[in-house]
Amino acid sequence: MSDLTPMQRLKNKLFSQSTRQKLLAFASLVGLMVFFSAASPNFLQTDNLVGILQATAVNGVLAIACTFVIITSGIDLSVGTLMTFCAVMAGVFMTYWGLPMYVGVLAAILFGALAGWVSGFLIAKLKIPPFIATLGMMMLLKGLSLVISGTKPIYFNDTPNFSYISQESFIGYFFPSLPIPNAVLILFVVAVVSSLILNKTILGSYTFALGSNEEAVRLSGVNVDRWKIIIYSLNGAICGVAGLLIASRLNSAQPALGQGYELDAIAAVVIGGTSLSGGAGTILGTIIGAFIMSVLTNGLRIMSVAQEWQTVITGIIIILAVYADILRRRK
Amino acid sequence: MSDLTPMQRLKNKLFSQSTRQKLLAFASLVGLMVFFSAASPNFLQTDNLVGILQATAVNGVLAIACTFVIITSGIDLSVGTLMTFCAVMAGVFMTYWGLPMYVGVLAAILFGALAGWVSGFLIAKLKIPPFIATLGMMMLLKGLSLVISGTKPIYFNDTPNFSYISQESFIGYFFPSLPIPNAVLILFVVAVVSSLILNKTILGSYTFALGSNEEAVRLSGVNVDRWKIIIYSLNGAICGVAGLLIASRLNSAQPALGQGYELDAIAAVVIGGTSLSGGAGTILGTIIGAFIMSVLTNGLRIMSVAQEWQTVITGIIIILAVYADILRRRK
Amino acid sequence: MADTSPLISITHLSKSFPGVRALNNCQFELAAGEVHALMGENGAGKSTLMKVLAGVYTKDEGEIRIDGQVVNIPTPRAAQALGISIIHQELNLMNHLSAAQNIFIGREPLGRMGLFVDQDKMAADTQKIFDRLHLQLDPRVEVGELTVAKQQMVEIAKALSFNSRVLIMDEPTAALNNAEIDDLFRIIRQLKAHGVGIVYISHKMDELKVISDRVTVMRDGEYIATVPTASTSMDTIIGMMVGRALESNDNPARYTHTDDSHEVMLEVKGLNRGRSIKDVSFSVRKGEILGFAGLMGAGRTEVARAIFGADALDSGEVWVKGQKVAIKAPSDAVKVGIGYLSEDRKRYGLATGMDVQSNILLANLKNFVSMGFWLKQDAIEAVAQKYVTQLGIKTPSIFQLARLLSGGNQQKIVIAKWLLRDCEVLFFDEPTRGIDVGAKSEIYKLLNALAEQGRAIVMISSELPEVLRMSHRIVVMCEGRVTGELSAAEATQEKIMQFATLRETNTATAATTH
Amino acid sequence: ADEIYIPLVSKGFQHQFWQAVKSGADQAAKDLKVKVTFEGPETEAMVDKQIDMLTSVLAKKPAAIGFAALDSKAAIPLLKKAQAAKIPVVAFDSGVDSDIPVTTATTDNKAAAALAADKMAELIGKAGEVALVVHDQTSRTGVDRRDGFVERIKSTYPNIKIVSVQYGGGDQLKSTEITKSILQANPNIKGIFGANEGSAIGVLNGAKEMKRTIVIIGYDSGKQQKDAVRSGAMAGAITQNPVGIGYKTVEAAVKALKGETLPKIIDTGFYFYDKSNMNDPKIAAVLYD
Ligand SMILES: Nc1ncnc2c1ncn2[C@@H]1O[C@H](COP(=O)(O)OP(=O)(O)OP(=O)(O)O)[C@@H](O)[C@H]1O
Ligand SMILES: Nc1ncnc2c1ncn2[C@@H]1O[C@H](COP(=O)(O)OP(=O)(O)OP(=O)(O)O)[C@@H](O)[C@H]1O
Ligand SMILES: O[C@@H]1[C@@H](O)[C@H](O)OC[C@H]1O
Ligand SMILES: [Mg+2]
Ligand SMILES: [Mg+2]
Repeated sequence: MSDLTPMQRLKNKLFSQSTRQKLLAFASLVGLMVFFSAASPNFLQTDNLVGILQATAVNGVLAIACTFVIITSGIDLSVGTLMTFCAVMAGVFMTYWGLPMYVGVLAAILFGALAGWVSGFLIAKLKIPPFIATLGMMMLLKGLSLVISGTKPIYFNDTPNFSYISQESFIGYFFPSLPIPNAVLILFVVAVVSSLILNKTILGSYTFALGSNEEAVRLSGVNVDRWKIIIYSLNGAICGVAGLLIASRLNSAQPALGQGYELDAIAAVVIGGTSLSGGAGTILGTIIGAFIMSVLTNGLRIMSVAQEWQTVITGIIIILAVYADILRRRK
Repeated sequence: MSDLTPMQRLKNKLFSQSTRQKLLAFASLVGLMVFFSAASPNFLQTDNLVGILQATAVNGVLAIACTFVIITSGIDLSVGTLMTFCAVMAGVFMTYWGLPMYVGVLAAILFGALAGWVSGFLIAKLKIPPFIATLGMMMLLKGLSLVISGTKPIYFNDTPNFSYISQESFIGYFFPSLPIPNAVLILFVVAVVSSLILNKTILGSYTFALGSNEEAVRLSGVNVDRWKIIIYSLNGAICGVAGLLIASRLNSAQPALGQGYELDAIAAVVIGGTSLSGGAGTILGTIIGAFIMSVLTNGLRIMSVAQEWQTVITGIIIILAVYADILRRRK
Repeated sequence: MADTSPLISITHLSKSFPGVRALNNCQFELAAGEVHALMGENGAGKSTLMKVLAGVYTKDEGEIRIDGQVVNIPTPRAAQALGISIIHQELNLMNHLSAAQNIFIGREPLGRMGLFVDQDKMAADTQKIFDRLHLQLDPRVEVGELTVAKQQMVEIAKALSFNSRVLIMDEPTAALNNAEIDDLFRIIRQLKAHGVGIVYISHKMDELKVISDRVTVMRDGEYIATVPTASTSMDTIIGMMVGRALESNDNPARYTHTDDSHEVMLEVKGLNRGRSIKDVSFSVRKGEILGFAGLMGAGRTEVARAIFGADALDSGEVWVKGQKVAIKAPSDAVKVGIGYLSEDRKRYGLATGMDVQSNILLANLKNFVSMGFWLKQDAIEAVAQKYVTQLGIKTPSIFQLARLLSGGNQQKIVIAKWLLRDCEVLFFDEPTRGIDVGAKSEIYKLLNALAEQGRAIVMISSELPEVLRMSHRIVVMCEGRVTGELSAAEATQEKIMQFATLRETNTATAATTH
Repeated sequence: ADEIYIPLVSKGFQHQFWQAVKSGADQAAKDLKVKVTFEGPETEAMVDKQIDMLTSVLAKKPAAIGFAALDSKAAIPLLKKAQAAKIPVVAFDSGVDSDIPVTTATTDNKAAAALAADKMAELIGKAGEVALVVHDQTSRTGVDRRDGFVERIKSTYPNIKIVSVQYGGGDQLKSTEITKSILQANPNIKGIFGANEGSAIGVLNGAKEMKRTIVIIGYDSGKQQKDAVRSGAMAGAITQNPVGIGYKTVEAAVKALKGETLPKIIDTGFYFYDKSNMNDPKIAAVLYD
C-alpha cells in the first residue's frame, strides 16, 4: 500500500480533497463567467477581460500574502494599509529623494518585509494575538503613511518608467492580440514563486505545520518564533509588491487608501478554500478566489446593477461560495 | 479542600486570573486618565467626562454584543452595519409607517435578533466560519440599509420623544449635578443584564463551554447549533439597542454609516481581556476596554494631536494594552 | 570515571505549577542499555518529571546530569541535542501533514540547491523506520486521517528516528493492540542491545515484567523507591504506588447476568457507514455489560459514535426499549437515554479551559436551572463536589481548570459527567485508558454497580483481560463487521483474537488498510 | 436598443450630495431620452476602485462618459483610451489634469469655502477663535474646502485664529464627538465650519450637546441642515448645485455627441444661504432634502 504507482499517485492527487476543492472553486468561477456572458454581450470581450485581469492583480497579490499567514492559522488585517505604506515608501525614495527606480522597488519590498517583521515579532515574541497585532499595525501604518506623505499623494512623474510595472504589456509586445498588462504577469510570477515556497520548501512545511498544531511543532524542537516572524515578513514583502502594483497603476502613492482591502483579500483566500483555522490552503485556490471576486464585481457593474444591490449580492455570493466549498468537502 | 469558607471564596475570586485582568485593564484606564488630566486642563471636567461617557455608549453596547460571540470563539464583523440596519428599520416603522415609538424600538431589537439569527444559522447549521458568515452579512446588511432607506437618511422628526432615548438625562433630572445622558444609563443596563446572562444563566455557561471545546459540548448531548443560534441572535438584539442609541443621538438613521465600527468594538472586547480564541471573557472587561478606547480618542483630540498621529498612537496603544494584559497573565 | 556514571541522574528535582507542587525533591537514575519503568498513580508526577528532562518544562530546583556532567535543558531542541527524545503521553502531531513530515519536522533533508525539501528521501527514510516497526503505512498519508493507534505508531517512529541515547516513552501502548505492542517491545529490546537507555511509563502492570529491568515508583510528586523488577512482586509495587495495600480485584464480585428475559434496552440492526461500519447488528439488555473487542481500527469507536449521532449513518436502525428512534445528533441520543464516553478525552470529552464543576455539569445543566435559564449555583457546586469525592478526583477544588489535572483525573471528570446524566444505555470507549491501577479498579466497581442498577453498558476496550473480566457478553469486530459473539463463559483471549482477525478476504487486506 | 448610454462615474454614491447629483442626471436622462447609470466607490480614498469602475464602464461601449475624478492624474491613461475610442468625457464636480474632457461641470470649492470664511468672519466680528470639522484629509473636496477657508482667514482676517482642524470622515457621529472635543479644548471658540453635510450636522449636534452657542457655518444641504438654518441653530451654509451638476453633465455629454462646442468650464455655481434667503426660489431650487 505504500508503493503507489505514479499513475495511482496522480489519481490520488487529482481526487484529493484539496484538488476537488480547487476544481469546485474553478467551476464557480466558470459558472459566474458563463452567467455574465449570457447576461451582457459586453462581458466576454478582450478589453473587459483584460480589465478584470488588471483589477485582480492588487487583490490577488494581497490575497497571496494573506494565504501564508492564514495557513498558519493567523490573520493579517494590515495588508491593505501595509500595501499603501510600501507605495508611500517607494514614493519617498523615488520622488522625494530622486533615487532610481530599482531602489524604490527594493525599498517598497524591504519596508514591507520590515513591517511584516514587526507584526511577526509582536505575534511570535510578545504573544499578541494576530488579530490584534495586525489591527494595531493597520492603524499604525495608516497613520504613518499619512504622516510621511504629508497627507498628499506622491506622484511618480519623475520616474516615467514606473508606470510600466503595472500598466504596459510585455506580453502584448510579442503577442499584440494578448494585451495582458504587466500587473497580471507579476501576479502570476508572485503566485508561482509563492506556490513553490509553500509546497517545496521548509518555510512552506512550517507554514502548514504551525497552522496544524503549533505546540507539536514547538515540542519537536523547531524555533517556532523565528519561523513565524519569517512568515509574517514574507507576507509583508509580498504586500510590498502589491504596493508597487497599485502605485504604478495610479502613477501615485495614495496615502489614504488601503483600509478595507484586507477584507477583500481575506475573502479571496477563504473562497479559494484556505481554512481560517489553518493547516490547509493553496495559492491556486487563492488566485481563483480573487478572480471570483473581481469577475463578480465587474459582471454586476457591466449588468448595471444598482450599487447598493451589488453590495447585497456580493455579500450573498461570498457566503454561498464558501458554503459550496463546505458542502463539497462534506461528501 | 472542597469546603471553602465564603472568605476564601471571595479571596479566590479577587485573585483569580480574570479579576487581576480586569484590575489591570482598569489600571490602564486610570493611567490614561491621569496622563490626559496632566496634559490638558480641559480634560478632567464634568462636561468632558460626561462627553466621554456619551461617546462610549454606542461602541460599548456593540462591544458587549461582540463579547458573547467572541467568548464562543466566534467573531462578528457585521455589528456595525447591523446596528445601522436596525436604526433604518426603526425609521421604517416610526417614520415611514407612522407607528408609535415603542413599536419602532421593538422593531429595531427584533430585526437585530433576526439578522443575528441568520448569522447564527449560517454558522451553526451551514458550518460557515464566523469570519466569513458575518463578513457576508456585513455587506448584505449594508446594502439592505441603503436599499430600504433609498440611500437617504430617515429622520425621526415625527417622533420627538425618540431623541430622549439617547440624549436626555434621566439621572440629571433627579441629580442636576450629574447630567449623565440616558445613552450611558442604557449602556449600563445592557452591561448588567448581559453580565447576569453570561455568569448566571445556562446561556452564559454554554457560551463559555462552546468557546472552550465545542465538540465536547456537542458530544455531551447539548444541542450546540441551537445555542449558537441563540447567542448570535442575542448579539444581534444588542446591536439593535446600539442602533436605537445612534439613531436617537443623530435623530436619524444614517444608512451609509456603520462599517468600521466592528473593529472598534472588537478592539474594546480584546483590550478588556476577552480572548479571541474563546472560552474566557467578562462584560466588565469589555466596558473598561470601550472606555479606554474613548478616553484615548477624546484625550488625543483635546490635546489637538494631528489626526494622522492620533491613528498611529491608537494603533500602538491597542497593541500595548493587549500586551500588558498578556504580561500580567504570564505571571 | 565516565564508565561509572549513569547515563542520566536526576537529584533533588522540584517543580511547581500555580497551586500544585507537581514534583518535590525527586530523584531518578537511568543506565545505558536499561529499560527503567516509572510507575505511579494518576497525578504522581511522572509526565512532569519526564517533561523536565525533555526540555518542555524548566525545573525550579535540582540537578540533572548526563554521563556525570551537569546539564541545562531549557528547550526541546536542547534535549534533542543531548540525545534525549520523548514520546509524549498525549499525541502531538500535525494532523494536516504527512507522516514523513511529522517525523522529520525540524530536520528536513534538503535536496537540490539546499532550497527545496527532499520529499522522496524523507519518505524513504520514513519507510525504513516503518519497516523496522512492521508498520504498514504510507509515509505520505496525512496523519489526521489515521486512527489514534496509527498516530501513536507515528509518534513512536518519530522518537526512534532521532537515534537518541535516551528514549522516554510516556504510556506508548495506551492506544495499541497486542501485535503492535509486541512490535514495540521487539524494538525496545533492539535499542537496549545498542545501549540506549529507555524510560518506560505505563499503567499496564503486566507490561512491567515483560519489558523492564528496574522500576521507580513515585507518589504525590515524591520519589518512593527504585527496585529491580525481577525480584519484586507486583503487589509490592502497587503497594508503594498507592501507599497502602490494595484489595485484590482479580476476582471482582461479578454480577452474573443470565436472565435473557431482561428487557432489551438497545438494539441496532444493519448499521452501515462508508467503509468503516458494515452491516453491524447487536443488542444489549438491561443490567448487562457488553464488551466490544477488536484490533485497532476495527470500527468499534465508529459504531458507538454513529449510534450516538456524532457521525451520520448511511443506513441502519436503532431501537431503544422496543421503540425505533431517529438519532441525528448527540442531543437526540441523550434524549432517548444513550450516553457516550469518548476514547479521546482531551479532544472530545472535556472543555479543558473550563473548571471541574462546569465539565461535570456539561451534559446536564438543564436540570440545574430555574425558570428555564437561571443557574442553581449552589446545587451545581454541591453535586460537582459530590462526584469529586465519590470518584476520588484529585483536584484542589471544583473550580480548578480541567486542563491542569492529570490525565487519569480528567478521565474521571468525564465519567462523572455521564454518571450525573443518568443514561440508561452507556457506551464506555476505552474507559481505563491511561488510568492507574487504583483508579482502574474503582472504575470497574463503578461499571458493575451501574449494571446492577439496571443500566445497559457497552464497554469498548482494547485490553483483553479487561474485556474478559468485565463483560457478560462479548462482541468482536474486525474491519467494520461483527465477526463473532461470545458469552462470558466461553470467552478466552484466543477465541477473541481469532474473531478479531477474521478478515473478509485475506487477499484484500493489504490493499484496504488505510 | 440603440439608446444613447451615458454612464457617470462619481466619487461616491452613499452621500446625499451624490444622490442629488444622481437625481439631476436622472432628470436629464428623462428629458433628453438617454440612459444613464451612476456609480462611485465607497470612500473617496479608493482611487483604484474608481479606476476599475471606469474600466468596466468603458467596456459597456458608452456613447459618452461623465467622470468625477478622485485623483486628478490617475485616470489619465483610461481617459486617453476613451478619447481614442471617440467617447467624449465630461468631467464633473472636480476636474482632471488633462484637456481630454470636453468640459467640466463643477463648483469652485476653494472659492466657496472662502465665502464661508467671509461669512464666518462677519458673524463673529472679525476676531476670535474658529475651528474646522472637515470630512476628509486627502480627498480633493476636503482639501480644497479646508484650504479655501484657512487661506482666506489667514490672508484677510489677522485677528481670527484657527485653533483646530479635524477630520470626521463625513460620519455624523464621529463629527459630533470631534466637535465636542474641540469645544472642550477651546472654551473661547466662536465658530466652527463644517465642510460637508455630515461634518456640519456633527458640529450642530456637538454644540447642542455641549449647550454652547457658537456660529456654525455648514456646507451642502439636506433636511437636517435646512431645518437648522431655518431655526437659526446654524448661521448658514454653502450650497452647491448638485442637481444642476448632474443635469448639466448629462446635457453637456449629449451636446458633445451632437458635435456642439462647449465652454471649457460650466460653473454650476454656489450660494451662501441663511434664514433670510433660503426661500428665495433661486436658492430653494438648489437645496435638496
Ligand atoms: N501545566 C500544568 N499546570 C498545572 N498543573 C499541572 C500541569 N501539568 C501537570 N500538573 C499537575 O501536576 C501533577 C502531576 O501531573 P503529571 O501529568 O506529571 O502526572 P502523571 O503522573 O503523569 O499522571 P497520569 O498517569 O495521569 O498521566 C498533577 O497534579 C497535575 O494536575
Ligand atoms: N479520524 C479518522 N479519519 C479517517 N478515518 C478514520 C478516522 N478514525 C478512524 N478511521 C477509520 O475508521 C475505521 C474504524 O476506526 P475506529 O477508531 O472506530 O476503530 P476502533 O475499533 O475503535 O479502534 P481504535 O479506537 O482502537 O483505533 C478504521 O478503518 C479507521 O481507519
Ligand atoms: O458631501 C460631500 C460633497 O459635498 C462633496 O462635494 O463631495 C464629497 C462629499 O463627501
Ligand atoms: Mg502522565
Ligand atoms: Mg476506538
